[in-house]
Amino acid sequence: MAPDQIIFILVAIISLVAALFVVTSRNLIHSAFWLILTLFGVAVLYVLLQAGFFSVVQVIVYIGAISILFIFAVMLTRNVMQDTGSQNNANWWVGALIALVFFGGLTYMLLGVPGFDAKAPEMQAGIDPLRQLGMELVSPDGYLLPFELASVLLVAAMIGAIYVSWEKKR
Amino acid sequence: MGFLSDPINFIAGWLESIMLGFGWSETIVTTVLKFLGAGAVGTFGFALVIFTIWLERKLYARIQDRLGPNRVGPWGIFQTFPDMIKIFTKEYITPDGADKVIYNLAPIISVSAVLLIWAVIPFAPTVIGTDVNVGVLYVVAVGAMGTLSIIMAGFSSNNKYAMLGAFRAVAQMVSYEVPMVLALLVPVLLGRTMGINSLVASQEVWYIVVAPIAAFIFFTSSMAETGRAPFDLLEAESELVAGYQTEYSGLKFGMFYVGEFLHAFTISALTATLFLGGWRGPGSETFPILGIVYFFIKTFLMYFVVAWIRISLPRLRIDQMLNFNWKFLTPLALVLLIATALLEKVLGMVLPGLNLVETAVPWVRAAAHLVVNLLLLWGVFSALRGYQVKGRKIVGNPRPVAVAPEPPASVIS
Amino acid sequence: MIPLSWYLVFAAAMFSIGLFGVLSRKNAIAILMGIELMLNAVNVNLIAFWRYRAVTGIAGQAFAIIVFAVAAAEVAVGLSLIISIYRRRKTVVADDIHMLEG
Amino acid sequence: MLNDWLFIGLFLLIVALFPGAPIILAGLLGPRRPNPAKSQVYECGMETVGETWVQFRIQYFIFALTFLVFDVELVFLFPWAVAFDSLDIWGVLSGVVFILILFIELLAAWRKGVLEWV
Repeated sequence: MAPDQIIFILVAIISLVAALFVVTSRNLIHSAFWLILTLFGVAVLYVLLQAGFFSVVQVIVYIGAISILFIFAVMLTRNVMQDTGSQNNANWWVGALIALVFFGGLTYMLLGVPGFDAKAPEMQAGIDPLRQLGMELVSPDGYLLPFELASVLLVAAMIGAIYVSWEKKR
Repeated sequence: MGFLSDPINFIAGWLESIMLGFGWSETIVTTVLKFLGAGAVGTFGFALVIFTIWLERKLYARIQDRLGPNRVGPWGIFQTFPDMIKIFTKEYITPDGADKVIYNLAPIISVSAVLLIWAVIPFAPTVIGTDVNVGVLYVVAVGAMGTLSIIMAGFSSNNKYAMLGAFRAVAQMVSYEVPMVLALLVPVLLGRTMGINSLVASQEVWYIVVAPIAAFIFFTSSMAETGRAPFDLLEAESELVAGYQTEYSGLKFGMFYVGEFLHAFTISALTATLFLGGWRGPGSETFPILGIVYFFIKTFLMYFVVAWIRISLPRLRIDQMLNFNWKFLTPLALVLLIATALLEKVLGMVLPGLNLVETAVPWVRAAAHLVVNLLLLWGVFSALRGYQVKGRKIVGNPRPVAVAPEPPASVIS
Repeated sequence: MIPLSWYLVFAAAMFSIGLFGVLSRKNAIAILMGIELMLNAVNVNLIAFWRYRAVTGIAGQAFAIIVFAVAAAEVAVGLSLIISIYRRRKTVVADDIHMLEG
Repeated sequence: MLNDWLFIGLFLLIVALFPGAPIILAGLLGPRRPNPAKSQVYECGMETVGETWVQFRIQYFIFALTFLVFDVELVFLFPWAVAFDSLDIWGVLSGVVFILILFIELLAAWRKGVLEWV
């Protein structure tokens, strides 16, 4: 096996196991830390996909911001911490069944996709995906509208979130 | 000759030829070499701390008109070693109810999050760990891991003070990351690249001349990220016990300390690289060893400034600190970014038409940027003048102090 | 060289785990974590398809960026809602939150 | 490209080892005499009062939230800055509009009084 395949398998196993802990751990803070490990594994996969930009963005956005927000939220809703019982609801096995069936079905369907086992084409020298991305994101024929809309969406989300959670003490 | 001008690559080439002589495959040789390189950079960064701790203590003492460490070795230069031995033989005390794994991981991550930055810092044009094409964002990402280590330490200690300290620390680090990223965008915009080595190569004129405000914002906000005075209110000894490190003892505490010193040195290196031209200097392209010398001169200059600020300024209050960030640095950085982008585009359209001499172009560009920066600064200061504190506002009168009653006459006689 | 199928299967597995989390967790914050896992699985797919199928194009990357933005917005609003509900009702258990019932 | 990241991967190992090894070593060298009083949680010498999970201010959460939104948007300005040379004036202007949206965001938070430490 080629070295990159070994790295992939290791990283994939670690992230999947961590992901399993995310959904089964009894302590929610531990869930959040496992989530960080999973997200880090995904960042490594991005590196293997030669998308270095997305790898660092994954670390900055997910590990640096989103997971911290999760940890803060868990700590703010504090009586959760004393809740040491099972964090899964009574019919969790239905969920497990659905997830398994979903995974099986998805894999079965994927097997039929043409080019399932495709090898990656060589990156052409001289084309910098990053520069291309920057150009396309602000060109009107490219992704200008989604890009600006995403930013407006974030503004709306932030204002909404602050409005919902912020109560100034008087 | 090859050895004198570029010893590190010379040794690397020599090792490579030896290993290829063993009949090893190309991949293994590359990996081993990279491993050795990584080890060298790591060792170097770690060894540096030993020196900077002494340097900072000495500086601290001299500025306060004391002697500082002066017994162990000449000028007390070996003082750190006895300290190290002492901290090595201390007992670890793990508090009850601590979350063991996370508790022990936190100091490790705290140091590694700083050491990782050294992977992308160029010492000389050819002496660099790795020049990833997203180097600047990599630095930001590694900083995010530092925040994580603090929250891990605070959570796992099972202590109110540690927890409160961690919350404060995270609020501060997270807030100051916004102007830091904004300020980093300016050199990226000027250099059209995110690779740190390419950024250094693009500095025909040092970016501190082209974008002094960005340099100031970056320097200030990364100082806040290190969490040292005047931004040390996240571990203010007199107020919060010791912040998130309260429950740490022995070398685990020492590692937080090491991380802090290393971070201070690292931000000086980053400022020197991004804004002071890094290894640039006369003759550094032909003789990379000169580049290393220039790099360290600039870095230690910045480090002196960091230490000087730490020694001289009193601690900020948390509201002052957050106001300074959100109401001054962030809007300023946003305006600066807009101004730089527009000016850069205008210059890009105007400059080719002027038929200037090849060498003059970067200087004209720098001058234009400098003028805009100064104008911006003037505008900011005239806007701020309205908020100047003019005399002290009297909030309340001091309450009468309890006066000792007159002693009875019998005692006197 | 890693074949495309590995990434797809990995993403499918991660998506299923996230789905399991969403279906089985009691706590609303944990449900959001499950959603994060699912979004990440989608992103892995997008980048993998970009790398293996359309490396000269940009669509995969642009979509991934939108997913990042949407994930951030979702977490921001979702967690704020949960915290706001917690402050009024003192609960974060999704089953106990039924304010919209008639 | 992958070679660049190989270095960082190896560096990650080394960097975990460097602080990790001395910590383990010091654990072996140092004494270990725990007693119940010693391993109590430090609370300025008092007995621990109540739970560790005291109620925290919502403000910390709000700062993290503001940071998250800013961070996501700023990160996507970096490709724009890298591609600056190949942009026409409209490309630059749309980037500027993006930054202005960020500015509006900041002003909105300011107006709402979120940035005030109370």
